[in-house]
Amino acid sequence: MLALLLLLLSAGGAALAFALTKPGPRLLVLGVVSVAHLSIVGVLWRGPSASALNGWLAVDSLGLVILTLVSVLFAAVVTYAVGFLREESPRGGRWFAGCLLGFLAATTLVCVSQHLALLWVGMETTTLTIAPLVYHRHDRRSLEAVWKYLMLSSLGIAFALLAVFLVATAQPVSSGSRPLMFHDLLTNARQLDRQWLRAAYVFALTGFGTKMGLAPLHSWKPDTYGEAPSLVSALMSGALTSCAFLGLARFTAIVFAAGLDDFARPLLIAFGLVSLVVATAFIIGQSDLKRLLAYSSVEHMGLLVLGLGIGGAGAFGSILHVLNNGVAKGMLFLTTGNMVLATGSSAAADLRGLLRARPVSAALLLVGLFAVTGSPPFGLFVSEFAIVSGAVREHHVWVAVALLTLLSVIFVGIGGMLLGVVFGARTAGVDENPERESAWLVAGPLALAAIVLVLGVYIPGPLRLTLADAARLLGGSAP
Amino acid sequence: MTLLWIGLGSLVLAAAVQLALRGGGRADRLFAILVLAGAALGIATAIGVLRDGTTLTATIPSMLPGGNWALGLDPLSAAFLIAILGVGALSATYGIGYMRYDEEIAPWPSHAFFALEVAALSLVVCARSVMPFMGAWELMAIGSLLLILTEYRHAEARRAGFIYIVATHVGTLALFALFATLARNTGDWTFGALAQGTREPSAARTAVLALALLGFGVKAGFVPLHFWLPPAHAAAPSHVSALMSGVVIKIGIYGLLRVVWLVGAPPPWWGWTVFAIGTFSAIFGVLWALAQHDVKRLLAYHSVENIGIILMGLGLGALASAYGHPALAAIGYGAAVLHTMNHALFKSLLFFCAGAVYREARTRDLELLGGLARRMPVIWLAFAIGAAAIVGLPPFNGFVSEWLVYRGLLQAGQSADTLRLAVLGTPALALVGGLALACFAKVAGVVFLGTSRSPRADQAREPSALLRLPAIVIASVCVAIGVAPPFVIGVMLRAGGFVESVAVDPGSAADVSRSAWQVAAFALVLLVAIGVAAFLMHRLRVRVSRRVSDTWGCGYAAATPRMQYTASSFAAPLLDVFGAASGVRTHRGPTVFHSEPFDLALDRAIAPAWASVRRVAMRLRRLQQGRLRTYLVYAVATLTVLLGYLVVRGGA
Amino acid sequence: MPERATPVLALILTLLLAPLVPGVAARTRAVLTGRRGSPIWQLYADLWKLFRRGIVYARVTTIPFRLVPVVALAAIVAASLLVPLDGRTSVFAFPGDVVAFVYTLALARFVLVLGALDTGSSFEGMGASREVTFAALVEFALFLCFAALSVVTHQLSLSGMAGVTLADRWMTAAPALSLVAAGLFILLLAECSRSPVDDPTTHLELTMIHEVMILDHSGPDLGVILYASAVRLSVLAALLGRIAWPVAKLAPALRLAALVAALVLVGVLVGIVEASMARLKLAKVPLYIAGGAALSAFGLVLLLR
Amino acid sequence: MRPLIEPILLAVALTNFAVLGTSRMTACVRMLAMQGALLGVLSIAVERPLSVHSIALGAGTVAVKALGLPWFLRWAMREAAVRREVEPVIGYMASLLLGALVVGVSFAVASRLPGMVPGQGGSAPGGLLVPIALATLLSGLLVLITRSKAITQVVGYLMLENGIYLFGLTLVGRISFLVEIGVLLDVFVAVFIMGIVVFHINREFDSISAENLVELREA
Repeated sequence: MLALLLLLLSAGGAALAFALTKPGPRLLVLGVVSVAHLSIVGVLWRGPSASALNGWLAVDSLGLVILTLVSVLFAAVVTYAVGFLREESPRGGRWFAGCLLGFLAATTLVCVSQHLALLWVGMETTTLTIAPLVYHRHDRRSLEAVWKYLMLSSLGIAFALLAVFLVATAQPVSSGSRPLMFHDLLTNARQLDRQWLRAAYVFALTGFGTKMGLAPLHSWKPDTYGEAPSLVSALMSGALTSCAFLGLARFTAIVFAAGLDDFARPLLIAFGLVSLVVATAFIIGQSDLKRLLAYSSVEHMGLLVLGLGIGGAGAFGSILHVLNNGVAKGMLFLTTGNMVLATGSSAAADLRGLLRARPVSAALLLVGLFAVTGSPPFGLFVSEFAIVSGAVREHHVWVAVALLTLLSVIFVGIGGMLLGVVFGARTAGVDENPERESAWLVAGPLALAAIVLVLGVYIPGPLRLTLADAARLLGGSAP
Repeated sequence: MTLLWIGLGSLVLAAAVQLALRGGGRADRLFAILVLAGAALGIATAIGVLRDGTTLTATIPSMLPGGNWALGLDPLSAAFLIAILGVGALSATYGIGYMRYDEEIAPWPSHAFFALEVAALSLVVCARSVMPFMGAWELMAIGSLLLILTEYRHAEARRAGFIYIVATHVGTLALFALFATLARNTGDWTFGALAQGTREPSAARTAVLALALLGFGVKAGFVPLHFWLPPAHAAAPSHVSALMSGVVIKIGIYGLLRVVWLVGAPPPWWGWTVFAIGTFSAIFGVLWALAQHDVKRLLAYHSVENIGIILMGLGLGALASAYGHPALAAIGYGAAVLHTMNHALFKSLLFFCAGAVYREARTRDLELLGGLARRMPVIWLAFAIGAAAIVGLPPFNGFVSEWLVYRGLLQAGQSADTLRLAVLGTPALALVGGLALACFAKVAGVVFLGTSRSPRADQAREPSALLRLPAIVIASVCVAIGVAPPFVIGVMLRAGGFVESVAVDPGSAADVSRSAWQVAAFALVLLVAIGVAAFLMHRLRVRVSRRVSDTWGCGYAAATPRMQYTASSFAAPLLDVFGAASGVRTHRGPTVFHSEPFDLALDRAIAPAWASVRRVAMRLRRLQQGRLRTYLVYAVATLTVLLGYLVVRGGA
Repeated sequence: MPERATPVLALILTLLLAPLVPGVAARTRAVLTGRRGSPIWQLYADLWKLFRRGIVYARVTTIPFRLVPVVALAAIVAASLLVPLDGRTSVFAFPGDVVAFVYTLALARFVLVLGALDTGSSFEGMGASREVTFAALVEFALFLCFAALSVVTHQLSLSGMAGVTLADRWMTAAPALSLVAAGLFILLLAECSRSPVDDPTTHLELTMIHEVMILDHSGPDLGVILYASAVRLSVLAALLGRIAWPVAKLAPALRLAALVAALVLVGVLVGIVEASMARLKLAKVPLYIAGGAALSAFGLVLLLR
Repeated sequence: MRPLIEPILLAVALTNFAVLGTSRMTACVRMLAMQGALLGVLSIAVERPLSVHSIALGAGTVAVKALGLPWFLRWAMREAAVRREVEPVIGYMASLLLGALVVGVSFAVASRLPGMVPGQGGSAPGGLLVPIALATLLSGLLVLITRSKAITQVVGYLMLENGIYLFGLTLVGRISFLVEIGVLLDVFVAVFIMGIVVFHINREFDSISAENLVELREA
């Protein structure tokens, strides 16, 4: 029931936001909805809730993890949006709030839908709701970005739809299992037609891979993240990609359950490594901070599928990593947003030496550097380490070696830029005397930073259990 | 254990004080008190552990992968803890005075980071399971980065910090692999549990030992992984250099010892590798030090040298236990730990003095200094003691540990098996000693003796007590250990024996400690002899006339300070002997002789390698030309490839 | 004669006869080059003269300069305590005292070099630079010898290495030991800066090593320094003698006689070398030391194989 | 209405060729509309007995694919004053040949596919549905990557969607009506937004050739 409630809440909020004409109330709606969303999700953690629409909507462990991530990120983004809309002229505040809430609805739908086609609908809707936000600046560059994003992800999502149909085809009519229901598919996976299922998986991988931004399907990422307002980039890199991963994870779970591991795992590992390599190549000598973060997102998507492909502790690691990466990325993009607001540019050259002008944001950026590169004691260390140890346990030693090598090179790239931005020689244009950074603009990132730090040293019991259960769905286990 | 926690707590509190009060005299006083008190508590605990040979443990429940967190304090970590807290606290106090010279930057953040860094270091040696170890490890790394970046306005510092953090992160990733390998078949990541699967030979064990060399080697900074060390030590404030050179790099040594403790007697190949690395680092470290003109870079290279000596001891220990000589193994490990301790002492002392010179004369360039002995006698005395100690001259602490290493090597030479080849280390060690003597004769002579080579040197005065006292304290400890080694040697052998899990038979231990007493006796004899000689000399001198005049110029009248022997020319003959390996580019002109050093690893290997990596990456960037149709083609191509895979694997 | 006393007697003897060795060397050289030369007691006379001369201190000099004679003498004497001058035992011995021996001599050198740099004179700086350069190489080679001795005798202390056991080892490992002894002699020349490494009798400062370092010392200071280096020469000479010709098994009196003989013989050898070969170009000296090192290294390898 | 199926499918295939072959944008869009109509009829035809559900679906399809979107695209073209030529990157002849190749491939692949579960629309009439679906899909891809104008790329995307939709017809009755409507709606909105973007692109760069959109790139 709660799942349906979440859906209605966010969708209704979106409608309301579109209806409202004054910016003030719109912000209020944003705030109220996000708080309500967060609290309902909190309730979900208290125990399993009844499914809605005869089982089409339900919250399982996998969905709950992502849902929580989405909800938290959204809350952070909303607080940020208040400050953002103040700084920027509140152009299209209506579209802005409406699409934000629409996006929340779409992602929620993805997380709670147990019906693959419904999940697909949610997935497509995320694209459609985020596109206007990407175009928020209404200039040539953002136009180009949104165009590329639309075409590429529509293509991908089309493939995903085909994948859904193929799964339905693979499902025998005679069997009592309801069509395209995740858990029915899981339980009767052995009865599925393996040939059709393989085909389905190939298309699912391409489709959701495009949405996740796995190389070489990632081309839209740097442009979109680079041009979209930072808080939109935060949502995309934190929530959207995670939902895409959820979709892929559901298909993967079915395929594993059907005993097609030996078919699927190599694909996942290959995708992961390719993404890591490409990300590495583009991170080195990157000159734009937001594009850098986009490629880092490619890297982490690669890590996710890698962990999935490795299985065992790796699967556990990659589910935990979704959480960590989402939070860290959101935090980094919001922080970057502050930098961009300060200088009006996201080119590293223009951002150098902001420690004086924007101390809090600069410090956050430094934290982000170590968080996003998987350094202890941040959450990403735990998950990445789980993935690495999974690789060693499952006898993918060379994968581990390659992974660590690439990670070290990536660190050089990211570290080089971020240290330059934080400590580098001051650039003209930035006012030297530190002005008080608006609380709205730093509260969100600060909270996210705190979360990613806590996740590095302490995992609450329920979370641990949920993660373990989710890992079990994906044929993995807690290390 | 509680005492230790309280101690660390007061370190954190000290940091909090600085952050809360944003510096100022009151904050500094409180800071110093808290740090010193905390260190005292910790050291007291550690000494207790070393004396009784007991092991304290504690456990923190955790839901993270790897289960509960284990912490503990055993003789090995106790030995390091003493060095960490002792040097750390003194450096912190020194730092207060040191930072006051620079009005540009607010010192309080760096003071806070310093206290936290010391706490993190202590945690590293107390961690007994993967998660807390890695956490403390990286906190330490990040802390030292922030400390190196204290003067981040100088490009030099930024570059140094970047090189450092990259190097250390690569090391951290190696540790990822190391622990992942150790934890490959257990969910319990406490060191005790990890050890189980890895004590008997296996591919995993080999991997672990190799990874330890990489992961901890970067931190220890032996050749060729030393490249981050000189820039970092040069760019950081002197008290930070003291901490890093005295303690932080030693954590690498600690890691190696801890791994040996984990996996048991290592195979011969590992022992020989460590031994060889140690020998090379010792020789080249001191050789490259000889080529430097920047006091702090020079000292940094000497850290490489001493890490080499420590590794020779460590390697000897590993070899001895590999070939089954537990007693000798204990000596080797003990020597390593003891020299670690000694180096922590005299190296931080030397950095204190170098820092005082730098602050007073506002330059680190040897060629601009000179004649400071008359201007800052206390610092000069401290430096002289430090120099004699690092060169290994009796009766100072450096001699004691080097003597122990030599003794072990000679003893190895008498064994019947391959181990006896280790005796070849003695001449190498002697060469190192000779080169070190040359190098410190150069520094002491050029900086403190003769006449000043630039006006900068003339403005130098004796620094404030905050800078002098820590130096005096450490100097006196150096002398104390040198004169009365038995006490320290005893406990160090206990630490060493702890690493070598096989029980050391009391006979040999007693033998060693007896000879330790004899070393003490000899030191005493030497001191007495000096006393007597001084007395005789005095008697001779008072009986004759004495007058003061100019230095004899060999018939050449107008001698000027510029005619003094420069550091470059002093080192030239030795560097010539070693030719290309000496890592120095020399310019010989009719009137000028100048040499500029470069780092063989950083400037000749790593930088070019990185450049080529970049080139490859740049080539790959052409994939992203901005044309949507190309991207669509990528997508379709990917799909096609996957479909191909489907066709191939589909049948199966 | 009581056994316990011989080491002390030997030490006293060495300290008394030390100035003789350079004299013997100089005299031998003179004779071989067809001159009458100065009497072998010359150094005693010089010292006596110097002790009553006045002292001139350079204006720039500080404590190190004053300390040179004190520490040099003390260190060298202390080092000589570790050497089995009487051919069997030393006054003071402990495992690894060989390290103490070398490093105590190094202490003397350190102070000497600092004293030289204290004067700020480019000549003395030059001398110091050369001194440390060659000393570093010599120490390396010296330890090749000591390692060899320790391996062959299974002893950790000098008195053990050059003591009783060595005599028997000469039966078994003569070739290696003779190589080591030869190497040691070459190193002795370098260590004590005699020809062909350095020529104490030359008058061109630019070519000097040891002598140029003590240019500014005068009066008693200079005397003590000269005496100290004479002691160092004779101690090494005695050590060389004991290694080349172990007399540990003989009666105490004979051993003392052997000590005197060793001092004189080495003095003569030094003289012969100085007479027969010219001082090497400074650039060649490392090669020369390397030669000595090679000999002892070869010996060591023979023993280790 | 079974006999209708095969001719309709063939007609769909022909529309694919038409889109590939024609040089005039308006013609392209007209062909697309026709294809949409055919799909609508087909979605009614494949299922028997005739049901409200299928009729509604068919009607929706026709409304969206045959009327709504084409009209909208024409509007966009008119507003954007698009030059009438398609401006393919490869010649029309080549496109046609590729199209033929595509059809061949589709039939080859389809013949390999494991037979549909009996009692389903797809395979009954000589299994023409699956190959044509594939052919349409691939032709859509072809248009996507060989046409340079933004609007033609939209056309390509729509063909792709049609292909998938055709495939979906094999599952009529198994995927619930709600979902199908949702899918339809999504596609509609997607194309709607694309149209708007195309319109904006034209306003910004007075030409909708996507070749101008290469400002965002690496080095």
